[in-house]
Amino acid sequence: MTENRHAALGLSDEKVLEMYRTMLLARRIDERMWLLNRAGKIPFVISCQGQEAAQVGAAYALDNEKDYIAPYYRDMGVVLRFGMTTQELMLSAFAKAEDPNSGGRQMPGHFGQKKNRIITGSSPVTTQVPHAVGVALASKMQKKDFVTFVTLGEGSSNQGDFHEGANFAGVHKLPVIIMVENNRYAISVPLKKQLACENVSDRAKGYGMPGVTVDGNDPIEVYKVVKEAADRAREGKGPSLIETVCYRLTAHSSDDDQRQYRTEEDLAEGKAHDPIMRFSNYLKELNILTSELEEKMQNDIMAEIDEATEYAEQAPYAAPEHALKYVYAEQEEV
Amino acid sequence: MTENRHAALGLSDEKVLEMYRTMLLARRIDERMWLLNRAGKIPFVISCQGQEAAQVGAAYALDNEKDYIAPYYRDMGVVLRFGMTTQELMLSAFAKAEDPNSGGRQMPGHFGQKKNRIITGSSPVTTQVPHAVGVALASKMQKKDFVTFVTLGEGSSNQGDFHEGANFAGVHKLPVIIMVENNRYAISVPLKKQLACENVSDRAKGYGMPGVTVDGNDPIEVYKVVKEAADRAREGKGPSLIETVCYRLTAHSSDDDQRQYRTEEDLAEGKAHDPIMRFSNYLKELNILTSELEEKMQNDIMAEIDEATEYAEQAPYAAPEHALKYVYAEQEEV
Amino acid sequence: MAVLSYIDAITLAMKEEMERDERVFILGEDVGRKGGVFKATNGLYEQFGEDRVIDTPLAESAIAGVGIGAAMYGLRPIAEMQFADFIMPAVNQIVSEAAKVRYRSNNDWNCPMVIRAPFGGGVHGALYHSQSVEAVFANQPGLKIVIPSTPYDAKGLLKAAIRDDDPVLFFEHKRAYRLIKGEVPDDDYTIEIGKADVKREGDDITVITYGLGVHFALQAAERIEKDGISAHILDLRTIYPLDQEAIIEAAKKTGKVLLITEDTKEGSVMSEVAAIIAEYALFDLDAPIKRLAGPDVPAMPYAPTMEKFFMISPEKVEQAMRELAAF
Amino acid sequence: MAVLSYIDAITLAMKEEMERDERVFILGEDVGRKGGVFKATNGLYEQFGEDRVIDTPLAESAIAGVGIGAAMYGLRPIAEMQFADFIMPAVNQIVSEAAKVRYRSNNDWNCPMVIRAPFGGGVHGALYHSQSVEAVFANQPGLKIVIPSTPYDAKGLLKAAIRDDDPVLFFEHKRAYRLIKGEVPDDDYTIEIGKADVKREGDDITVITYGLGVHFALQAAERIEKDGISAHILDLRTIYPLDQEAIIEAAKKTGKVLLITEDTKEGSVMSEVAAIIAEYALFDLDAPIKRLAGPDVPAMPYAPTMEKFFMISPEKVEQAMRELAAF
Ligand SMILES: Cc1ncc(C[n+]2csc(CCOP(=O)(O)OP(=O)(O)O)c2C)c(N)n1
Ligand SMILES: Cc1ncc(C[n+]2csc(CCOP(=O)(O)OP(=O)(O)O)c2C)c(N)n1
Ligand SMILES: [Mg+2]
Ligand SMILES: [Mg+2]
Repeated sequence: MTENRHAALGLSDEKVLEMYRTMLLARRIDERMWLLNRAGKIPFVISCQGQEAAQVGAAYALDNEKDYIAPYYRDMGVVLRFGMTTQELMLSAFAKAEDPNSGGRQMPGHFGQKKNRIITGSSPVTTQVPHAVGVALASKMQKKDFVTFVTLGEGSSNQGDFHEGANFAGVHKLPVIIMVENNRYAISVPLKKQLACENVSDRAKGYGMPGVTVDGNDPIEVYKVVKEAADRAREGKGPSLIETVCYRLTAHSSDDDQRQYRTEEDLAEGKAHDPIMRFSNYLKELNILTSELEEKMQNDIMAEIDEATEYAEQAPYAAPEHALKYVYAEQEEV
Repeated sequence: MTENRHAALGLSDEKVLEMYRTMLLARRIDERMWLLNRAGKIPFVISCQGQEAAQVGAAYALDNEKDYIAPYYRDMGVVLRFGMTTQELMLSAFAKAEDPNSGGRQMPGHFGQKKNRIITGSSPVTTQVPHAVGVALASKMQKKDFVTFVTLGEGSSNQGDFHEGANFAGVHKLPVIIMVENNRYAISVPLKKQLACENVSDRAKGYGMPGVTVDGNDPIEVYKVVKEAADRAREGKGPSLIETVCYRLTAHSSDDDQRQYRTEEDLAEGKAHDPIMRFSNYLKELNILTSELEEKMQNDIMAEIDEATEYAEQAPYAAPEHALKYVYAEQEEV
Repeated sequence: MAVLSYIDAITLAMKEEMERDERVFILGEDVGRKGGVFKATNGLYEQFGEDRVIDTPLAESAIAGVGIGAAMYGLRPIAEMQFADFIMPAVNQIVSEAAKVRYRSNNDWNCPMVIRAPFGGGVHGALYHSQSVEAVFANQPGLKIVIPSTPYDAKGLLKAAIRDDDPVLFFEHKRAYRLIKGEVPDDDYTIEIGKADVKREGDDITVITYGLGVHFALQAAERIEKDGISAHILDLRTIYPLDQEAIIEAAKKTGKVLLITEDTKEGSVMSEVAAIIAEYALFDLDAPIKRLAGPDVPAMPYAPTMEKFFMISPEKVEQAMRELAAF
Repeated sequence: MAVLSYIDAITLAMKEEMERDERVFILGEDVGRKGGVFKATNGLYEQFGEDRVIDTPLAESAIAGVGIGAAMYGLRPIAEMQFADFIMPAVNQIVSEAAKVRYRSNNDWNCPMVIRAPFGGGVHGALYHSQSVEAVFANQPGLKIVIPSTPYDAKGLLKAAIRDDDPVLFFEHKRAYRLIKGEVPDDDYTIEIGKADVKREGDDITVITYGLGVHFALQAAERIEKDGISAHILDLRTIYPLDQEAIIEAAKKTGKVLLITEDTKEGSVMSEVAAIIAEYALFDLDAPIKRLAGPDVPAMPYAPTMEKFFMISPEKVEQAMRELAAF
């Protein structure tokens, strides 16, 4: 019989169901975006597929009413938990004026929403690591008890900014959690051509912080380690490095064709580890989720996505001249 | 009785005497430069003092007829072993046209001499790490058996280029040795404000390479670990990270006053560990060095330095218009 | 003579140079098995193997820095930055190192390296996949910056860049990659770096530009010719250091000068072109020196409305040319 | 009103702003116990403690990036780059991040941060402790770049920069630090960023410059006045975005314009100033727009012969002013 692993962590059945719903919602929004892309309605998609467990597990271990997050482009699961809505995500996909992330200025996946403490992000990878460390520094300086959570890919952990940011956090014992979502590829470049160490978390020691590698397909495991890291951070014990190992279930983005560089077996292995399926099974085996409930959930989600898509598609673009706004603070623009 | 530790490493008594002489020469040149600076004759000095054992121990473990080195500004002991002469160092200190490093264009300590495979260096710290990795990549691509040796300070190991360079070397298993000369300070900033890890060498694991920390005041120990690293590299086993722990016996440079930020005890502790004294004692206790021999050595060295200083002081500066030369390859200048 | 696309001309140049000189190799992100995200290195991994077409870790400062090391040793690296926007982490290596190796060593060392990067907008690339970054570097003696406009130039200039004994930044307009086609000789030719090229002779107005702007100007020139306006078009090709002589000559030719760049206006390469003209051909001018450029905002937005507003186009170029002619 | 050195005015501005606003803090290399390698933060560690005057690890991209994070949160970081030459590893954070935070988030987030850095030559600093790096950044909308010439301006502009809601690069001429002294009011004043300042009224020639060049021009103006040449001197103060109006007005005033920068010439800030004049005041000019600048070589050499050859000086400025007046 399947063991209940979430209760011991203080996660109620409702909570894990909610987590599952968030994972499923992320997956379905993502899938819809691909359809819209293939139909020529949106120019670009970059996916969370395969990483929902890590994202949602982590996000639920944080306090979504006070913690700050600096997510990377795949983190739909994280931003959903932090309050970004399906409609807002669709507005971003369609690059419409109402998109709260950027008003349609940035590609989808470039999250940012101040009211939900989602720090604005860019495309150059890993720049968000020092930013998160800076927010954590502010937290410490202002004696607040919020934690800052930042994510990146394993390929991105080779950027200088990873090193410099992690080291700064280590030296100043800052309340920040650095989570590397290791999906074994950086576009076409496989893990072994990116890093020579066994685990990305091996790097933690060099920054004087704990490092841990967990199964990124299991939201409960990820919840556990992120919760521990958040507790440590809040207690003034400093930063943590967490690596979640998973699979990338789609091409890198809608501009990529992964069959150019991945074998059938590799792709099949990813599918076999699909975190949604796995979590669904876990919940069903524990009788927390039933097929009926799941179907209802699916239906609700599809209705929500349909509505959001419809809304976003109809919504207006920013006016052309809006491109001139917000270079500097308003008062200076006259 | 003092144990002979060098014989087992294949170091003859002559060799260790030569090593001692190189250490002493570096120290005396450095001291002379401070005098010249204080006398207003040269504008700037940056010292090797306290790091001679690490530098000379390492340099003797390399093949000075084929290996490449990318030294940092304190590495007088390294470049002396690789063929730069006292006179050349003095020409550099006086910024004279004949300076082989830069023709008087760069400050002293910015080494470079192609005929001796000393890769030209700059002031921004740590940029030399990727360079050395690139030379090592060339070595591998061209199936040569030379090793590339690069050094930096412990503070500089926090730069992104350290991380990116080391990672590249690890992934491609390149024949490069990265040696961090940890003198516990980066100008005024002490070790614990630079790094949160116990040893800089803790970082090696994150690059899939061996990391070792040795007493940087002991040239024999340093010789041993660098020799092992060089052997590994030549055998195709990839890079190594070596940390030599020592003391900085002078201010950061002639522009610095270290009494602003270092205690008397700290300074005294450094003096007590002076690697020159220590190696001298070791050699004397083994009857390899005698006081007479040492005195003669000193006298020879002082004569050599006097002569070099005299020569360099008299030597001409580059003509003003020489500033226009060598921006691009000659043929393009017309 | 075959008709090739701009990107194929680039691939061909690399292929020929790699066949010709075994010191030439490629390093960058996804340049190997995938053949580059734009396919610029397509087929080279298969032909030359993974030792000469190296998929590097995701770290631009190392791509540049390792390339510099290999170049100082004597190899001829071609480093690809996946997008010009992502060259920024490598600025220190490029500006402090590559540009200064020869000078600082008093000619003892040099750095024969090419850094290729796709730049430019109009491809729904949003802020970070659309930028023109040349102005960041076009003030650094020791560097050369090349931006070809045609497949012919692309091949000849890239080959020259690979053979150059100094570092060359080679920026390729990503919208030109498949849009622009042209005849490219099969033989081994190079085009001298540092020389601008008259792409069209004319008498009434002078247009100085580079990259995609050349094509926009050529199209607009055709149209305004019908109204009897004759445009002289100079393609800078090397945008640093500039070909002063050619610029002065072109400006003097008509006395009315329009400078076009897709980059934001203030501090662009066109500022220097204007300054050269104002310093050396002032009394030959019959009109103020006009600049058509992107607006001074951080970068091109994603939404099509705003992207179009930002981006230069044949229509905007035509209008500017007509206005100048009417001056 | 006290007479202060340029560097003391800078220290005072930081001290006052830190007293006024507890969100203001300093981070950088050696800024704490040592008080900075030039002593610009002297006494602040003692007054405000190590939490507000932070000695960071030796890593400029983190200094900038951590500052950006803190600024986005709502603090007011002042980051010190030990030398302007060492800002290069932070270019990605400054250009891709700080400059674009407001724009990319459609005004949701902003980045109120100051990055201070000593720049400039004539101090035996050799290639990497002498550079003028402003041209690298003076093409990036979203950034402001300030370079004061006097202690008065330094204090007022730095205070304005700290209170600014957007990122400001604040470059301080290191040779001015102790050389230049002037009256500085004790009260709390700011100087508007974006405004150039006429430092001397005159009728015959217009000199536009900034930083140390202002003082060289003022000295030269005194000397040539004896020969009846009257120089009008405009101090740009903010070199990006430029004060177009003031530039045009100053150029029109005399019709003869000399632009002076210590930076290398091609692609310098002065290119844009020339372009503005050539675009908006062309017909008011009586002489070609002249630029006096460093030679186009990578950076200033160490040997005194070559350093002097590179560096602008009151004598070189005087000569250029006389030549222009005689035109
Ligand atoms: C500085 C920089 N260089 C290159 C790119 C182009 N790029 C975008 S995503 C990516 C791969 C990222 O891989 P990884 O960090 O493993 O994250 P994943 O996409 O696998 O989640 C690359 C090379 C970029 N965005 N930024
Ligand atoms: C990129 C960069 N930033 C700052 C400096 C200024 N600087 C020169 S040496 C130094 C400290 C270096 O400390 P460490 O790496 O420990 O070497 P050490 O001098 O102690 O041998 C600093 C900050 C520099 N040269 N380069
Ligand atoms: Mg990945
Ligand atoms: Mg040190």
